[in-house]
Amino acid sequence: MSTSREKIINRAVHEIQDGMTVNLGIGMPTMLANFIPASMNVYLHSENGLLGIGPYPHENVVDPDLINAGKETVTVKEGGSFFDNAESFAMIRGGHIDLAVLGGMEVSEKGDLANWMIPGKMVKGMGGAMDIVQGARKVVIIMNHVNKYGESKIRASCELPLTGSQVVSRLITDIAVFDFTDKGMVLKEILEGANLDMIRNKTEADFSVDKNITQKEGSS
Amino acid sequence: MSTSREKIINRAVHEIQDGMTVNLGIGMPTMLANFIPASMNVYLHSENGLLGIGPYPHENVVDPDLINAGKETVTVKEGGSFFDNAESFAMIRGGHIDLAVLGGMEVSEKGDLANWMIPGKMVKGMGGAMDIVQGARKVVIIMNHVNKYGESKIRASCELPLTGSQVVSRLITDIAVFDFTDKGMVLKEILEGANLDMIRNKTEADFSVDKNITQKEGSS
Amino acid sequence: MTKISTSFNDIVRIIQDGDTVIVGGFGLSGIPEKAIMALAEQGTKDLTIVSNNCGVDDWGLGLLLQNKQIKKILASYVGENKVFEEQYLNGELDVELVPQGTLAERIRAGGAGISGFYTPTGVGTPIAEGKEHKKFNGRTCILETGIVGDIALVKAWKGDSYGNLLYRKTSRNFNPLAAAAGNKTIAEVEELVEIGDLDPNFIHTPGLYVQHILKGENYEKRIEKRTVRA
Amino acid sequence: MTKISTSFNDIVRIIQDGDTVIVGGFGLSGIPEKAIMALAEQGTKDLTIVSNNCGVDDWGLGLLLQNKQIKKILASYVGENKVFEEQYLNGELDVELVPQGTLAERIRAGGAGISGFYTPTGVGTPIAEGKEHKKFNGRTCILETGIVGDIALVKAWKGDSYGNLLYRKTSRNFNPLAAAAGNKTIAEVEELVEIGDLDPNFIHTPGLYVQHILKGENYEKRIEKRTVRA
Repeated sequence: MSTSREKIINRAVHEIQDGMTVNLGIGMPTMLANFIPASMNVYLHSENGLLGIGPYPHENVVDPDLINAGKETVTVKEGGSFFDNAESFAMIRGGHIDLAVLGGMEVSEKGDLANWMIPGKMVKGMGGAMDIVQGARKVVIIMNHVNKYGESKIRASCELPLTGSQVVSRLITDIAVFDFTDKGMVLKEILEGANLDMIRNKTEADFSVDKNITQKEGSS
Repeated sequence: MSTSREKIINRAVHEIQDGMTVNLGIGMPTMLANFIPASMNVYLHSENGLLGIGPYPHENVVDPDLINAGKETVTVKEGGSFFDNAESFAMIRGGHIDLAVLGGMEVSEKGDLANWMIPGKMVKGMGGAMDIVQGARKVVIIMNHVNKYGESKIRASCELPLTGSQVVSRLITDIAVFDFTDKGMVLKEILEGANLDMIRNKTEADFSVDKNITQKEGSS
Repeated sequence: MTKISTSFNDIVRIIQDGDTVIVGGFGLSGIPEKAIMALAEQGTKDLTIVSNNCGVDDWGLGLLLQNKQIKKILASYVGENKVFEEQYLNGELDVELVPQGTLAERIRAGGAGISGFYTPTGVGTPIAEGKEHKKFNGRTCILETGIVGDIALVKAWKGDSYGNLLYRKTSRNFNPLAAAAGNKTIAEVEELVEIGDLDPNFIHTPGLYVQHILKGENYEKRIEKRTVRA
Repeated sequence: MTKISTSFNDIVRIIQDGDTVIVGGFGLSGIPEKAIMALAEQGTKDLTIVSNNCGVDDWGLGLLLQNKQIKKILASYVGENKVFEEQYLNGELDVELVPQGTLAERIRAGGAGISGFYTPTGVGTPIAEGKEHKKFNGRTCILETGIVGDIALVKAWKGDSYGNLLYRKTSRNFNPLAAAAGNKTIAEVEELVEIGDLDPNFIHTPGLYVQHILKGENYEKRIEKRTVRA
């Protein structure tokens, strides 16, 4: 039995295909990098101005001039490049990033995303999230299905201020995978340990069930 | 007695000051480069992507990858740089070029410039001229005072399609220098061999005469 | 997942009748001469070409003009070409003249996902006719739009299998802008190097902009105006 | 006509109360630490700061916050700073949050003489409120404007007396954009080299953007999150 986080990461890493250019958000999405098969040639984009993020550096080569968007010290892989922030967001806004994986606070059934502020709490800023959700060719949100009070984070409409409207392509939670299509939100997969009733109970949003739905072994 | 062209060039070169970044248009303006005193550190900008144009190359180092905006083979001076066309026009439009010297077909008393097309004739295109007249900090036009039929090229208003409206800072002809100010067009200098009556006769545009007007030795 | 191709004739098959093709180069400097020749051989028609110039009669984009493959061209200066003049006066060729800086910025905007921008360039001239005007801090500007190509053809100096590119001197010109603005970008290079050979701190075009890369042989690199020191 | 200065305390005198100052850096990487310290010492007030972040409590732009020198800040992320939080909640500090890509593009536009541009970023969010909306090819965008600074403060790796600059790795970030968008740009560098030492084909910031250049000694280069391989 794996944790929610492990389930999400295990599922989300399959979104990454050989040859892709991928932007991973801060936090859980960043961890995906550790699970990309070594056989794949994937370039990770960091919006502060780096294409081709490598692993964390060995202690003796830590470089304050080489960080990722989360301000962590990193390395650069062969074939990588450095550039300024306008160029970096030209890549994003111009549709040159194949896939972005970001965390979420709320996702609505229309594919709206809220992940940057909670009214009444100190606002830290949106960083590059609003640009990324508009610009990446495919936006995948990964988050727990419910909050710490057991309430659905997948809403009929978001209560929190939006990061982007109708921008989510796919949502991966610890129990389900949904796609956002012209016909609304569609349940595509039931993850290990979950079943359709559980998902219905935990989802405020209205969704349809794909007729070719897949169910992971171990689903109840 | 010098030719019209020599008079214009001799006067125009004084517009160039030490430390300036300067864009010289194709044709007569390009020739100014040969008259900039060697003691001055001037960077010449070429809109195809070069800051720091050097002299024409020696025969044995002619390089097809190193040309100016007139498509002539050139060299690069120490401290120069190459960049793409968007960056080149960011320099121009963003006000980073201190001075541009361009040729003209007509200039109006409001400081309008026409120098890119004659209706009924094959249009070759404006190249970078429309950007340069809007972007350079100071736009100096150099041209003969009259056309080959003896008609004034300095008009009440331009008949030819404009390159830019109210963009000329200073006009240097073979007989006079005018500035374009809030109070209209002002005669600033009378060049060698000319006098005020001659200038009035050859100028269709309405202008005032600066009270500190200078007159070159040899003016009649 | 190498992006390296070996045949110009094969790769230009992705270009289809009616496509918009953004082509790097300034005059004849830095033009993708091999891809243009392959495209001329292929004979693809009704192209919209976006390029600062249109070559000369027998070289560069002039080859596509001779073949009557071009329906429309967006350029800033087209003065070196008699075939062009003929087709234009005949009404065979549609021409949109764009100020050079506006052309560069429109291509840059297309690649950067900027739909439109306001520039003072062209205000009060025929270029501004029919365009939206707006004042910013008292200065009138006109609205210009980004350009995206179905295809971009670029020429670089060195490149690697990921598509990272370096350009040489003023042959850079419109090439990096074109590379970013093509839905499919074909880059031809004088030298293919190994991944890791290029310094990541000094890459002109990062590889993600390039879909196909090929090495060209024996670049002709014609010079329009050979000027030398006395 | 060298642009080289030798004293940070002297050069920051060109910065006046109420100025808009664009500051390079991302987090603490690539910040102009010497100029910021001199500006803190000088005590210039009522500054509008344009910078992606606002430093930490005791370093970078945090030093100006502690001195209450900042009236307003435009930034995309300000989450690492308690002094900031206090002043913001007290109403002493005016904050305009700008999406990072829009901030970069606004500074780039300011330097490039582009008065405004349309971007899809922020549509449908609080950022879009009160802004002009316009559709391009069916996609709604909002109008954002260019930013020009009275002053820009940038940090580079190498530079020469004309002001040509090279940046190192991801410390480039907002620095080249800031350099171009300052009416007066002050560049501090780790290494001053002779004119002609930098390869003209690989200059990050051409010298015409820079008005003053200084060599800083003993860069501290603090790291916010030191992460290493196991």
